[in-house]
Formats: sequence, structure tokens, C-alpha cells
Amino acid sequence: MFDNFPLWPTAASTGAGNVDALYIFLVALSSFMCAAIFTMIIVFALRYRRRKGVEAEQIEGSTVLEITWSAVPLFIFLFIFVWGAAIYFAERTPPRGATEVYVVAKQWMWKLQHPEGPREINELHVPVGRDVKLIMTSQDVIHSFYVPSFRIKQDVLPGRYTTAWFRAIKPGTYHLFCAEYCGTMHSGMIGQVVVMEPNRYEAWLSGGGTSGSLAANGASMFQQLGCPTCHRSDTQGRGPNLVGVFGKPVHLEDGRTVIADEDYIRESIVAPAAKIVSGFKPIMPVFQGLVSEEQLNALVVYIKSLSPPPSGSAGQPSGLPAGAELQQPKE
Amino acid sequence: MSDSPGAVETQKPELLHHFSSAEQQRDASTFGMWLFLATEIMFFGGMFCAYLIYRYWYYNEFAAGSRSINIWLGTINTAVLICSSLTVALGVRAAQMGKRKLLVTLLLITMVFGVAFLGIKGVEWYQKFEEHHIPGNSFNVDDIIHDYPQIHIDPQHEQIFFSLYFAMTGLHALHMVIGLGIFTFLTYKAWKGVYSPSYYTPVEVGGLYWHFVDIVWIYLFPLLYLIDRKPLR
Amino acid sequence: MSEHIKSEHVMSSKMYYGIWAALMCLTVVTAAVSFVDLGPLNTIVALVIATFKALLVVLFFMHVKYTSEKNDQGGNRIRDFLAFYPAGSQSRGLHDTPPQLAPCACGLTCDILRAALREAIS
Amino acid sequence: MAERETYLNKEYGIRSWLLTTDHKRIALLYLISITFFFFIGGFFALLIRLELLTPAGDLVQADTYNKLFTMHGMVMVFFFLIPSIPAVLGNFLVPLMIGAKDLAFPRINLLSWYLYVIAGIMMLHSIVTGGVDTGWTFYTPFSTAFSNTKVIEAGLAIFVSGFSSILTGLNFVVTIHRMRAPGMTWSRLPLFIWAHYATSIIQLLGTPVIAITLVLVVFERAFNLGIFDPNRGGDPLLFQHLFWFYSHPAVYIMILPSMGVVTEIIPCFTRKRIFGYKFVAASSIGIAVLGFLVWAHHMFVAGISLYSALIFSLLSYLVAVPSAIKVFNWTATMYKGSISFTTPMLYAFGFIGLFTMGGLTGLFLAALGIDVHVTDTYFVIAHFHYIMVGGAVMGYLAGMHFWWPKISGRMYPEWLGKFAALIVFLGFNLTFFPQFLLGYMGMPRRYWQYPPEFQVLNVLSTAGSTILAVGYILPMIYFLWSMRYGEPAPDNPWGASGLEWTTQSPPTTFNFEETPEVTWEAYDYEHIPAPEEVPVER
Repeated sequence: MFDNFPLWPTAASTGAGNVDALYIFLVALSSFMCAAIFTMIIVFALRYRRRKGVEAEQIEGSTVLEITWSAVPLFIFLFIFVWGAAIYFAERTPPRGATEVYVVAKQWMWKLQHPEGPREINELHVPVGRDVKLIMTSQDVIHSFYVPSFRIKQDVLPGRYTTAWFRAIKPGTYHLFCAEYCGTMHSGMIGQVVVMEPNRYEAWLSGGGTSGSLAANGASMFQQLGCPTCHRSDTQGRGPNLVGVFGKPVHLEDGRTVIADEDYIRESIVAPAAKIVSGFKPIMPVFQGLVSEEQLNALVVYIKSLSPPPSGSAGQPSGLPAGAELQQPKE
Repeated sequence: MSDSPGAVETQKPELLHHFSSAEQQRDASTFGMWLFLATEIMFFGGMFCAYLIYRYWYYNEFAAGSRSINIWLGTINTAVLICSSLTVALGVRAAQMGKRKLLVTLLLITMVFGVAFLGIKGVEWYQKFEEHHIPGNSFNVDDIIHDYPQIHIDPQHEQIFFSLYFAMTGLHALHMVIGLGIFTFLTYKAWKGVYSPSYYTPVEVGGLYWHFVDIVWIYLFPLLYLIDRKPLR
Repeated sequence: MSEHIKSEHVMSSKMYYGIWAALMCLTVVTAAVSFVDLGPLNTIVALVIATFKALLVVLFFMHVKYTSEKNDQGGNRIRDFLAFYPAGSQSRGLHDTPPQLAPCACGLTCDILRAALREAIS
Repeated sequence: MAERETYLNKEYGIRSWLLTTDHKRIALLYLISITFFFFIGGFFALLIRLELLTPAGDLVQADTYNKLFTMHGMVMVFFFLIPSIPAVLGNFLVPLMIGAKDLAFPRINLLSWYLYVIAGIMMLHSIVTGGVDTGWTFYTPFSTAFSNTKVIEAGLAIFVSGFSSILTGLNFVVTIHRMRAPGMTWSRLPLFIWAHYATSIIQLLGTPVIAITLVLVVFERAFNLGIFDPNRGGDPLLFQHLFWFYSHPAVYIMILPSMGVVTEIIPCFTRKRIFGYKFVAASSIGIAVLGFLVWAHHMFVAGISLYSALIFSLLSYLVAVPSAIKVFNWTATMYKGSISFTTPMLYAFGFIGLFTMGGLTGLFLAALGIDVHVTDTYFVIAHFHYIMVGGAVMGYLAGMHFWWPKISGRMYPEWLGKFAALIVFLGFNLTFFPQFLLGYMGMPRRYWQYPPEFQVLNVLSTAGSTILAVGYILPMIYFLWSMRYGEPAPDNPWGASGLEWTTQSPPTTFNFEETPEVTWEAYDYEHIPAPEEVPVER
């Protein structure tokens, strides 16, 4: 009936329902507060409107009332804060073993790449019921990845990775918007997320001419760029051994310790001098400008694939780079 | 005092019509200047905040950049500013005591110090210009990288140090130039004999400003010049 | 003479020269110390000296020490700002009474507590 | 009645205005200039609304649209809202209300107006020579490395206007501290003064931070520095932190004075003391202080850490408490009052209603989980227009009507005033309420074209904006009309309690015949007779 006039976005992800619940609660609370205050104002305005011979009654104030109407809202606010924070916490914490889709934003286009290989532009196909983690970066200015039906939004910044995740629960086609103003065609930087039943997703996956998995591309980049010359899989290399590095703490030359996450690996490629691993010399060339964002993503995925998935994750997640096992360097 | 809105006092030309007493007027002016200095603290504070964050992130580059600045010029400039602060303080004192010639002399000496500061600053900037350390297209820190093979220097991060160096010293120098303008005005008025022991607020307020600019430099000096001067390992 | 405006206290020039000498010494000290390896203490020492110098300038050259020692009407900023008296006492308050942001906040808190106590007892 | 000498007829000629140091004349200079900018900004807003009538981008080019919303934001925020109440009503009333002859620094006051004019000319110049397309938020690296529009000039214009704002705030603080009439203690100050005091503190401590931030942006663009550009090693989030450190408190620069106005009007037309004077005063200060601690709630999805997001969300809820206190106190003041429905009172009612809605939707945005969904959508647009237009502009109009008799010495046509108030209220709600729905549906802000399912609500909003425009033009017309044809105003047409009503309308240049001595408390309405006929009908 309301084809052109919907009032509520579809709730198509596991998180959407939680956001809607809090939203409905707040709408109810606000309506109640508005109704209460407006009723009071209207009643007072009519009941105490100016009349001949009736003087206003001077009232100084009431400390008890003041404290009440400061404390009660405060407690309600704190309640809302906790509820909102809980939702946010879930939104910001991707489950282990989520399929990792790499997103590169540029003026004015979304480029997405699945771990299995397919690349998409302004379109993202995902199956129902799978956790999908988006690892995003920008080639130029700040963008923002926004899917209203999933209730997720995350700014995408140049020079670093930000992440978001969702699990779709309802097949359909949903809007993908850029929500951070990014220049002339900001409003044209839109696309769609297509949520499919798993079997149709598999069909889609095998239908497209894939160019090899992301990790496999990364592996060949790794060879092409000559990385294995130094980053050998033993301890004799001039660079650190990269097998098993990802997700582990790394001791740096200046005494700090960092966790080897995506941002760290990325930084180590584009600006190797920033963090030198303890015991090594700063001899690695700078790759800034020599590798594109997509190639960088492939390299990061490849290096990640050199580390076994964290133990305790529920089985082999379907999203693990398909070629990870094959690409393990021969010892 | 407030009963008689001061028929006597309004005869003084320097008392503006809307104040009820010279004291109220003087008080308002100094209070206003203190508030303005609070504003200035926030103004420089924004930049100091950026400085601290980047210094924490890019310590190596900041240390190396700091070493490449001429510490002698920096120290001399600090001394010059402290001397100028002394002459300002003495100048306010001369105004309080109604010594017109002394006041004019001290104000002039202050300005000489101020100009000297800017001159030395100019020399320093010129050195940086010759070394291609000015951020922009011709920015080049190969010399610094070469000088310190034992630390790892990212030219981009080095550029941030120099960006902040020029922004901070540049804005400080701009404040000095404004201060010189104020002092030119004060000197002219003092020479004309406007100030007396009962009316010297402009000198005092101008002095507050000058001292504040001095204080900013007192912080800029260690933060920019003395990050890491200790012998390298 | 009515010219005797309160803060018109003239400080001795000797004091100014003393402060100047201290500032000069500290400048030399801070530059010299930076060449000595004190580990992380270098930065701290540099900033402590800078703060001390700034304090000297504020307290003596900018006359804050003097103006906060006297405390008649007007002129004194620091103590007035922090001065405490309940907001209820309205006997003060000619146009030249000092600023009372902090006192009002304190006084208000006081009033609230007093009223709350009264309500609780009765 | 024989012509009395007033500040308006004391001197004539252009010089007597452009070189005046009289705070009342400077207030009028400000009034004229901000009205000019209000209509420029409003014109941009109408073009935006017209473009959004249809989903396709068909009225203007995408670039033009981007410039329109940027200029709308910059003009309205920096050249209308921030100076609006402080520089016009505050300038006019602060000395009058505390019994002073003028502000502490009349010449600096004039200087601040000239700075505003210079800034305004720079802004206009950047508009006519190409405009700016960065959004009023100047986010880097777009503003420093990608935009090819007049960013430097606009940035400098805002820098200069910031100094104008700082000087106004400085003047107010010194005046309130040092120039009060005998007997005008802090606890007898009108709450309008308290609100302006809190506002001035924000202006003094917040504005310099945006000034230095914009200077760094200008440097980065002009001299290729790399402080905020990640491609040159900088950090764009640092820019956002510095920007919002001012720009969030700036919201309170806009709304606090409005609250002050409403707090004057409600006691007057209920013939009652304000309920809980101390709490209303303290809540102004509380808002000013807490307002400085919540800036990063604009950045929940910008890439800040989980924990800082939690802290800023919590603090944002704290700042809601003093706002709630004010609303409750205004409502309680009406209890057992003797209420008359004049134009200023209608605007005050409108203010309370719209501000309440704006504030309550603020709770949605401070809730982290919901903010992720609705930030950067029309929900945010609606929320801050409820605060800034529904709140600040309603308060401004309320104040203009309330003090117009004092400013001009004439009464405006009351029935037209009521009519306009009604139109503004209806037009406003029709314009902005649909935007809440649009936002929750997911329409992002700053979109030149949009998917067709958003159209119906956009059409409603555009329709509302034309009504709103009429509502804003009407008062300007009848105010101008009343200056010549309005009935002469008595000294105290409303029977109000402030010191400003004890002097003649319009006041003389030095405000008071002799310095008043205050022996009564604020809002002393039991001792002031209500005027026979409130208001002067027709």
C-alpha cells in the first residue's frame, strides 16, 4: 500500500531488532514526557489564565522538587545509556570467524572484495545467516559505509582500517549509502547489499568469473614484490618471519609492544620505519604509492592467512580464505 | 562613592563617561585583559594539543627535527624576550612613578628587544629555508635522515614536526608583531605625556599582553628546541 | 590624596632585577640540562623549569602576587574567584564586589544541603 | 507628548551611527546585519528544500547543491545564530538590566561589529566568487586537499567573525562583573544576565579553539603543511576533535541566551517569581561547563575507540539534566500564575515545546546504539533544527517582540504578532518533523538526489518551509511598519520587573537619569501592578 511511503526501514540484520527496540522505547518515553509537559502547560495556561481580581500566588521554589526532577531523569538517562552502550558494544565487536570482506572507498564508488575472490562495485552479495566483517579503508577522503536496513554505519578513513560487521537475516536488496559528505557526487555514492539464500549465494559465487581468492592474489603479489627474499619462513631472514605473526604481540625495537592487527601490517608495508621489530634493521623499502589499496588488502589477507585461525572458534568458519592451506610456505 | 557620581572625577579626561570611578575603570581594563589572555591560552592550547599528540606518535622524527633547529639562536632569543619582559615591568613602574622620560626609554628598549627577537627568528627561518626544511613541495629531510642513521625517520612525520614548528613560531611571531604595534602606540602616548601615576592603565594592560607572549615562548622553547639534545647512544 | 588607588603599589626595582636574573639563570640551566641524559626525566625537568619561569613572570612581572595579597574591593582575581560565602548572604554586593562564580556554586550546594537536611529532620 | 530625547533621536546622520559607541545603537547595527544574513541563509535553505522536492537532482547541479548547504550552514551558524541574541538583545539589554551606562568597553564593542562586518563581506565575497563546498564542518582531508573551492577565504571569514564573538563575550563578562548598579547582587541578577554570562564564558574559551583549528586548515591548504591530512602523515580525527571542541559548545552559545529570554518572559506574563531562581541560574552555568566535555558525541562512528565513545555518551546524558531542570522550572512557574497570552508568551510556549522535543531527540542521539544508525542522517538535521531554529530562533523572536517597545519606543500590531507566531510554529513543525522520520528510515544528510521512497516526506518538509518563510518575513514587515505607524510605547508596557523597564522607552543614551539603586529581588512581581490592559490591543 505504502510503496512510496514507508515509515520504517526493513530490519534485515540481527542487530537491527535491538536498535529498533531501544528506539521504540525512546519514542514511547519521549511521547510520554512531551505529553506530560504539554498537558501541564496547557492545563496551567487555561486554569490560571488572567482573570479580574485573581492575583498570582508567589512561590519561591522547592528544593525537594528540584532534586526530584534532576535525579529521576538522571536515572532514566543512565538506564538509556547502559542500554545504548550494550547495543553499541555488540555492534563494534565482530564475532570470531566472521567472513572478512575488504572495502575500498573512493570518490565516488565502493569497491568490495570477497575472500573467495569475486570483486564487486557498489554491490555486495552476502548469504543469509553468515557473519560478515567489513574491513574498510579509503583511497581519498572520509566516506561512511551505511546500510540502514542493518542499522550499521562506520566512517571509512584514508590511511587506516575501520571495521563493521553484520549478520543478515532476511533475503532482499537493501540500500548502501555513503553517509559522510565526500564531494560532488556524494549522493551518487550509493549501491546495494543483496542478501541471498545460501544456495543461491553459492550459485552466484560460482557463476561469476572469479580471479582467484584474495589470499591467493596476495600470495602472488608477495612473490612479485620480492618480499620472500627477506621475510623467509625461518629465522635466517633479514626481515621478521611472518608465519603466525597475525594477532600476536610484537616487540618493537623501541621497547613498545603492539598487537599485529590489520592496521599494523598495513602500516608496516606503506611506512616500514614507523615500527621496527626488535632485533631487525630498518632496511625495508617504503611501498607507499607502489601498491594500490586493493593490492594492499590482498597482501594483508595473505599475511593473515599465514596464521592459523584462533583456537576456540567454532569449527572452520566458511569465510576463511579458501586457499589459505595451499598458500602456506613450504618449510 | 557611588552617591556622588564623581563630579570631580569626570573632569579627568581619561575617565570614560560610563565608569563611576577611575578605580572601576582601571579594574575593568585589567580584568578584560586577563580574560583575553585566557582566550589566548585556549588559542595556543589547541596547537599545543596537536603538538603533544604528534610528539607522542612520532617521537623519533620530533627529536631529530628538534636537533636540527639552532639551539643557540633559540636560547639567545629566550634571553632577549626575558630582558624585554624586565624592561616592560620597569616601564610600568616608571609610569606608576610618573617618570615620563624613563618610561619612554624603557618602552623603546623593549621594542628594540622585540625587533631583535624577530630578527633572530628570521635568521633561524632562513636557515631552515636553505636546508629545504619548510613543508611543501621542496621539503626534503635527507640531511636529517643521513645525520641520524641510528634512528628511523619518516619524512612525512618529519614534515609534521616542521609544520607545527612553523605554525607555532609563526603565530608567536605574529603576536610579537602585534605587541610591537601596541608598544609603538604606547610610546607615542607616553612621549606626549598622557600617562601619570593616576592614569597608566594602558601601559599596564599592554605590559600584561607582552608578558603573556613571553610566557608562550617560555613554553615553546623547551617544547621545540629541547626535545632531545642528549648524546646519542 | 584620593589618587591613592589601592593597587598603585610600586614595587622596588631591585625585585624586578632579581626576578630577571633568576629567569636568565633558569634559561641557561634548562638549555644545559637538556644535553645531560636523564632518560624520561629530561622532558619533565624542562617543563617544570618552564612552568616555574612562567610562574615567576605571572606572579611578579604581572603583579599577581601583589594583587592577591591585598584584598580590598576589586583588583584581586584569584582569591575572590575562590572566596567562599553562602549565596544567601546578600548584604555584600555593591557594583565593585568581586566575581563570584565559584562562591555562587559553593553557596548553592550549601543551600541545597541545608534545605535537604531541614526537610529530612522535619 | 513632546518629543523626548532618546538614543535614537539624539544625533542623526550616518556618522553618528557608524562611529557610535552606544551599546544600543551598536545593537541596532547588529540587528540590521544579522537580519540581512538571516535572509541570505534562509534563501539558501529554500533552494535546498526546492531541490529536494523531487528525488532526482533536477533544479541545480550537484556542485551547486553542495555549495548551497555549505553556505546555508556557515551563514546561519556563524553569521546569524551565534551573534543573534547576544549581539542584538544582549548588547542592548545587558547594561540596562544591571543598571550600567554602557558596556565596559564601548569602543571594543564597536570594533566587534566592524569585525563582524569585515567577516561578513569576506563570506559574501567567497559566496559570489564561487562558494565553498566542504560542508560547514570543514572535514579534512576533503577541505584541505580535495575541494577546489574558496575554503581559505571562508575559513578566514569565520576566523574573523570568531574574534567578533570573543570580544562580545569579553565585554559581557567584564560588564557583569564590574559594572553592576549598587544593590544588584549576583542573586538579584535577571536570569537573562546569568544566561549571557554562561554564554560569554563559552565564547571566551571555545571560540579560540575553532580559530586555531581553522588557521591550521588554512595553513595546510595554503602552505602544504600536513597536520590533518593522512596522506601527509596527519590525522583527520584530530581535526574533528578540535572542531567539535568548539562547535558543540557553540550550540549552547545559540541556545543559552534563548533560554535567558524565555526566563524573562514567563515570569512577566504569569505575574510570578520564577520558580527555583538559583537552580535556573546554576543550570546555565552547568550547561556551559558540561557542554565542554561532550564534543566527541559527534564522532561515534568516526573511528574513535569504543571506550572514549562510552565516556562521551555518558557525559552527554549528564548535560541533558540541567536542560531538563530548566524546562521543569518554566512549567512550574506557570502554576497558580495569572497568565496572559501575548505574542512574546506565545513564542515562549513555542520555545518550550520545540526545545523539549529537540532535547528529547537528543537522548536518541546520545544513545550509542541508535546514534550509529541515525547520525549523519536527516534525524540529526531535524534534531539540531529543533534546537537551533525551534529553540534559538523562537527565543530570539520572543525576545524581539518582548523588548521591541523598549528598543523602538513603538508597539507592534498584536494580532499580527500572534498570527505570525502561529504560522512560525506550524510551518516549523511541518518542515522538520518529517525529517525525523526520514532520518530513521535512513536518508543521509547532504544528499542532492535520493531514492524515491523518501519523496513524500520531503515534499511535506518543503511545503512546511514555504510556510515558515512567510512566518519569518511577517515580523520583519510589521516591525518596520511599527517604527513609523505603531502606537508609542509606554515605559513599561508589560508591567515587567527588570531595571530596563524603569527607564524611558526608548532609553536615553546614558540609559538612566541617575544610577539606580536596587533594593528588591529579581522578578519581584507581587509589587508590580499588572498593566490594566495586557497588551495594548490592536
